[in-house]
Amino acid sequence: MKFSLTTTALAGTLALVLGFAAPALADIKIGATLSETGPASFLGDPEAKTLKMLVEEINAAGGVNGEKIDLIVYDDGGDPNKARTFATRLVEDDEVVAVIGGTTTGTSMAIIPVFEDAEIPFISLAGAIEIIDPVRPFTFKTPHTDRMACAKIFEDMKKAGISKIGLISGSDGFGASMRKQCLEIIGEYGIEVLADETYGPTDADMTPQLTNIKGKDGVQAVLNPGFGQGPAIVTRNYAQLTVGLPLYQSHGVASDGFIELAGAEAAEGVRLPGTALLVAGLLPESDPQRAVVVAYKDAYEKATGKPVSTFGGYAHDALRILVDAITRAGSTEPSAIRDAIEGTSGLVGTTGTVTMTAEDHLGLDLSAFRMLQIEKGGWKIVE
Amino acid sequence: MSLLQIEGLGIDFGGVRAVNDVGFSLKPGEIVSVIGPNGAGKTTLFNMISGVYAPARGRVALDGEDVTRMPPHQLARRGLSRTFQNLQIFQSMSVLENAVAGHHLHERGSVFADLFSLPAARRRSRASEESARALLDRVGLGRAAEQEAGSLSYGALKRLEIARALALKPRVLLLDEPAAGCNAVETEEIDHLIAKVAAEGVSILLVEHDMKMVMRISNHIVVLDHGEKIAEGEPASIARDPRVIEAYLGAQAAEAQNADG
Amino acid sequence: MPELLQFLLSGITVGAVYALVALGFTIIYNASDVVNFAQGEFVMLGGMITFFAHAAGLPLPLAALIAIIATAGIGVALNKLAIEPARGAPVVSLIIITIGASIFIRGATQLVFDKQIHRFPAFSGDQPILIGGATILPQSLWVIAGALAIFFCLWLFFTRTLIGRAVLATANNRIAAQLVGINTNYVMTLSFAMSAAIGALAGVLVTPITLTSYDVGLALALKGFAAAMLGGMGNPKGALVGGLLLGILEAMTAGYISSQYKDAAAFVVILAVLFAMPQGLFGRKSTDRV
Amino acid sequence: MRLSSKATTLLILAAVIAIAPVFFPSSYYFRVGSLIFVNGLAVTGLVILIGYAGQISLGHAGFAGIGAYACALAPVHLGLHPALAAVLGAALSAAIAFLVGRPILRLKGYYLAVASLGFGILVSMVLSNEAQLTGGPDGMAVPELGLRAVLKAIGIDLSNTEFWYAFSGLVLVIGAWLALNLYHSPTGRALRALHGSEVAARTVGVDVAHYKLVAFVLSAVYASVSGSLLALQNKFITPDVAGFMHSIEMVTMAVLGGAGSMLGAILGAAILTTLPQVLTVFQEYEQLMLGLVMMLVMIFMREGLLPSIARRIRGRAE
Repeated sequence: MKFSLTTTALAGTLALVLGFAAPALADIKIGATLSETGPASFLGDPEAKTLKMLVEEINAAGGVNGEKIDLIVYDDGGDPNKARTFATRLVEDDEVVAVIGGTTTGTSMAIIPVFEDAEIPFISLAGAIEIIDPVRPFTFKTPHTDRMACAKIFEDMKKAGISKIGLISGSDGFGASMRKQCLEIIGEYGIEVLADETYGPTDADMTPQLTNIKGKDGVQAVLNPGFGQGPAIVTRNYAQLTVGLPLYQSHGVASDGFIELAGAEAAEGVRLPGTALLVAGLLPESDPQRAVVVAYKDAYEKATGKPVSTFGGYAHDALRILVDAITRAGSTEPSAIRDAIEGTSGLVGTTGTVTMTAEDHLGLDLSAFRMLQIEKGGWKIVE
Repeated sequence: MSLLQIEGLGIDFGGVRAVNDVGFSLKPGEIVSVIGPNGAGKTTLFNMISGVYAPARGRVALDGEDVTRMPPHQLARRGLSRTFQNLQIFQSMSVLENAVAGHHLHERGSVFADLFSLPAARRRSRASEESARALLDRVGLGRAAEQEAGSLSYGALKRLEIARALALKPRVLLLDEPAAGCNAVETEEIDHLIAKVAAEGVSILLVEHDMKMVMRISNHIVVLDHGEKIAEGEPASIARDPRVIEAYLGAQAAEAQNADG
Repeated sequence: MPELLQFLLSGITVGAVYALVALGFTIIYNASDVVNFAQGEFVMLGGMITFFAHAAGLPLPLAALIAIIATAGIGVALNKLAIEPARGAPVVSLIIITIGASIFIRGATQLVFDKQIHRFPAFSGDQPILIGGATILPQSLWVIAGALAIFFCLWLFFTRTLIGRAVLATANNRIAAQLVGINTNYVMTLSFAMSAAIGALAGVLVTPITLTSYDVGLALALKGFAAAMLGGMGNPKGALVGGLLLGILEAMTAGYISSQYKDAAAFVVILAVLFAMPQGLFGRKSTDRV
Repeated sequence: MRLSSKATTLLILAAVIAIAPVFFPSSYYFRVGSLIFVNGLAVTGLVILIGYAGQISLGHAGFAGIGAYACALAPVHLGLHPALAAVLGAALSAAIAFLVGRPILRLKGYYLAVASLGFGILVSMVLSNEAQLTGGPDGMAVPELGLRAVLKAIGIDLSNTEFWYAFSGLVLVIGAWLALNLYHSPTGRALRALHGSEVAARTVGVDVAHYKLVAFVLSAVYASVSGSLLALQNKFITPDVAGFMHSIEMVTMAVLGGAGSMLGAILGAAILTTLPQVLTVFQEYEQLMLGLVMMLVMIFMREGLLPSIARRIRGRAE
């Protein structure tokens, strides 16, 4: 009795395992594993929405080379282990020809080996430089590296004659990763970190850390690498303590939502490196990016009713690069797509103009970042 | 020479003296009963002697060694075992396993051997299982060995607890109302069992409400009321003691009043 | 010296947030011996519903009232649908049920509302109040006052009202409580409604400071749980003191030792307290009955 | 007896592991299978702690983290072979469990829950904060175990996912065998006795503090080995492995399937591991459904899935 029962139960599980729905056959299968939920949902959610919206758009317009795109999106919840399973599933079960995703550095690093082994092109949406340095044949990424954001900020500081700063970073993946990369290059700009504080991703009050920074003699500016609610609270506490020094935020909060959360008053004067997307309306007509970012911003805000964010822009660029590569390759062979991605040249995206080479699987330079300042609840380009 | 010596034992709960200044002694093979109305502190006394509660005052000596406030498992190693008024059966185990578990001190060994089921571990298990079956036979539960313990009747569980306590091969055995919930036949069986165990040289301390049984098998009786010892002596003298009668009648009168109200 | 004062004010602000969550735990725990890990979701719901009602054009006080009533309703539903049917289940099952409820509520919130972070305006503006060289936001005073007020009400409830004593009696001995004529089901429903309402009120008070989104509940629940255990589960005084202590501890660690390990310091102290006082600072001592 | 006999359990487990691949349409299923086994191993450890000894821990992911990071760090810094690193991790977990367990296990119920939870959070905090060593929240790479190459040299050529399916399946069977041995041994009886009635266990001579510690240390070693397997299989590890959610996941697997039954607990691991894969069909509703499943099972099948179903079927048969 007992034997047959347990067998039934286990057979049931097995049936469950086997019962995974196999999606209908389609022309071009593109996969994505994104952190739609979990601590990085702030990033992953707009990414997923963007991909779905754009694929619908492309298919409605007749697809790529006359073939429709079949997009398969999985939500890894920000868990690298889950991401790895979904990556395996995309490659082995769904048999996709290319994958976009890895919202966070952790998930991206965890799934790279899967695609390198399977020789499937993979475009990551995460910040860390480790993803493309050293260059791996099948791995690309669209966002600027955090290191570039750091460089942009330090350049701006240097211009303003700032040489001693306080650092307050989130202890989540984004904040910790950017902090690390900033500290790696800060010496090149002759800037010194006098105070190095952190806060947890769910903390409610950062005044102790900011009080310590404020109390350090010689600090000329404060940099806050982080994303989510942390930087908004830091900005509000910063105003509360009347620190009075320039405050630099990161590209992690480059969205209108940040101004809303921090409050226009507290956010006044905050500087951060952002993409053209954020200041779409302010770009001169001559700007090559204007058409692209305005089109994406309008479409996204119309489709979702939410303000556009930099992160959705990363997904936008990844899909554009991929579609461009497939069009040029005239084939859906993964290796042909890979070669074509590496040949991407002069492609205008939300983050900048992308030109990839065998040595550069990112294809962006610092000019793609724009230094922005918050003034009267809006953005201003300060360059 | 007494095996178990209790002197001036007492404990307070929330400022109330639950048991105070109780003392008596037990010789090898002797059966001593503790009686008294409900709430007299009998079970509390048991809990202090067996190390479940730490007494606030007084001293417990086992075979001349001071064992006051010693944890129960160390008392067990010194040969003191007990049963419980509110059953403390290992519910998820079979009847046999409950009895085997009583052999813990004899069968325990290295965890490593147990994990890998080494011959030494299997030998230990087998030995305690054989002994457990014999004990179950002795308390009349031999046939129920494979049943789930939870499925037994109250009286049977009482006997199972006795078997488990005997597995320790104790020198002192504390029995807390062993015959509660048993019918006349079962009570008599337990009666015999206790006498036989005592005859083997085990000292028995008994709490029991069945006065007939107490009078029949006790060598010595200690009477508690409101946490204090009010009398002690041979069964015949206790039965005639006016303080004892008053304690019981007083309690019964109070109970009767409660029932009316 | 102004640093110390600033750390203290920060600690009290955060501590009051923890205390508000911890106070929510006490009622349900007192009535049913259940630690409700979905308590943090009540706080989240309080903030989220208020935000969306406010965004839809309702005045803030009305939006907050709606949020509190709606959350109390959800609390009652949680009791009727999940806790009552599971009466008598072991601690570990109850932990899983309430964590399941927490995941469920989170999933539903993200569907009904969104995954964005939100904030609504502070009740009395954002102009910091200066105290001896340190500053505190008016909203922090609201939070502190809220924690004290709820503590005081709970204290009155448990010591001065018949129904409050009925809750305690139910916790001590359910059957005995039934025998003396207490409707224990009603007591349970009431305590879930109250806990949820307190949680939602906490959410309304803290959102201008901490911000809110669908997934803030778990972190709040963990901290509130830790605070309640530090003070001694079930005791409103324990919840208040535990919460404030935890907040101040974190702020002092962040200020004087290392902001990286401020959460660690909090948990180390909790562990140390529990080792020395297994029932928390103000918990009742229990004796095994055998 | 709640557990079916040792041999039957092991036989069923081994048979399912061996036969299931016949039905696998792609090697992705091997990946899911190997994850089930890795989780199953941690859950087997929790069966010892929760099912046998009746203790609770909301911090066991901490030990998984120690095991995982041992495999990442020891080869780089100590030059150890990854397999030895896993052993080192297990030893370290055992040592830490021994030190932490003694004071923690004096606590009961929710107090034990919060103390163990605190411990787990401390471990994940260290892993996440000591970025120079551990790479911080972004995680770090883990070296190749190398066993696959050895197998290939002797003529057994397995793909990566196939190898990990077989290897973690084997480790799970061994783990289950040990735990089942323990169940029927004097130590196992002492653990189950203190679960049934702590005071009665003490009066038959069980040193309750000692045996709780034994269960805690053993389950820590299981969790540690499970973490090592995960790290070696993924060749990459982040502090998530030690996080609170992972602890909860492990306990839920054990209790959902039935912590009193080895097969039940492993079934719980199988269900909770595959559930997110199945629920991708429901996209947005995934969390909702997960929460619902957790609640429904615990409300209506209090002993866990397998024991409850078994009881119901037995009830009908009689």
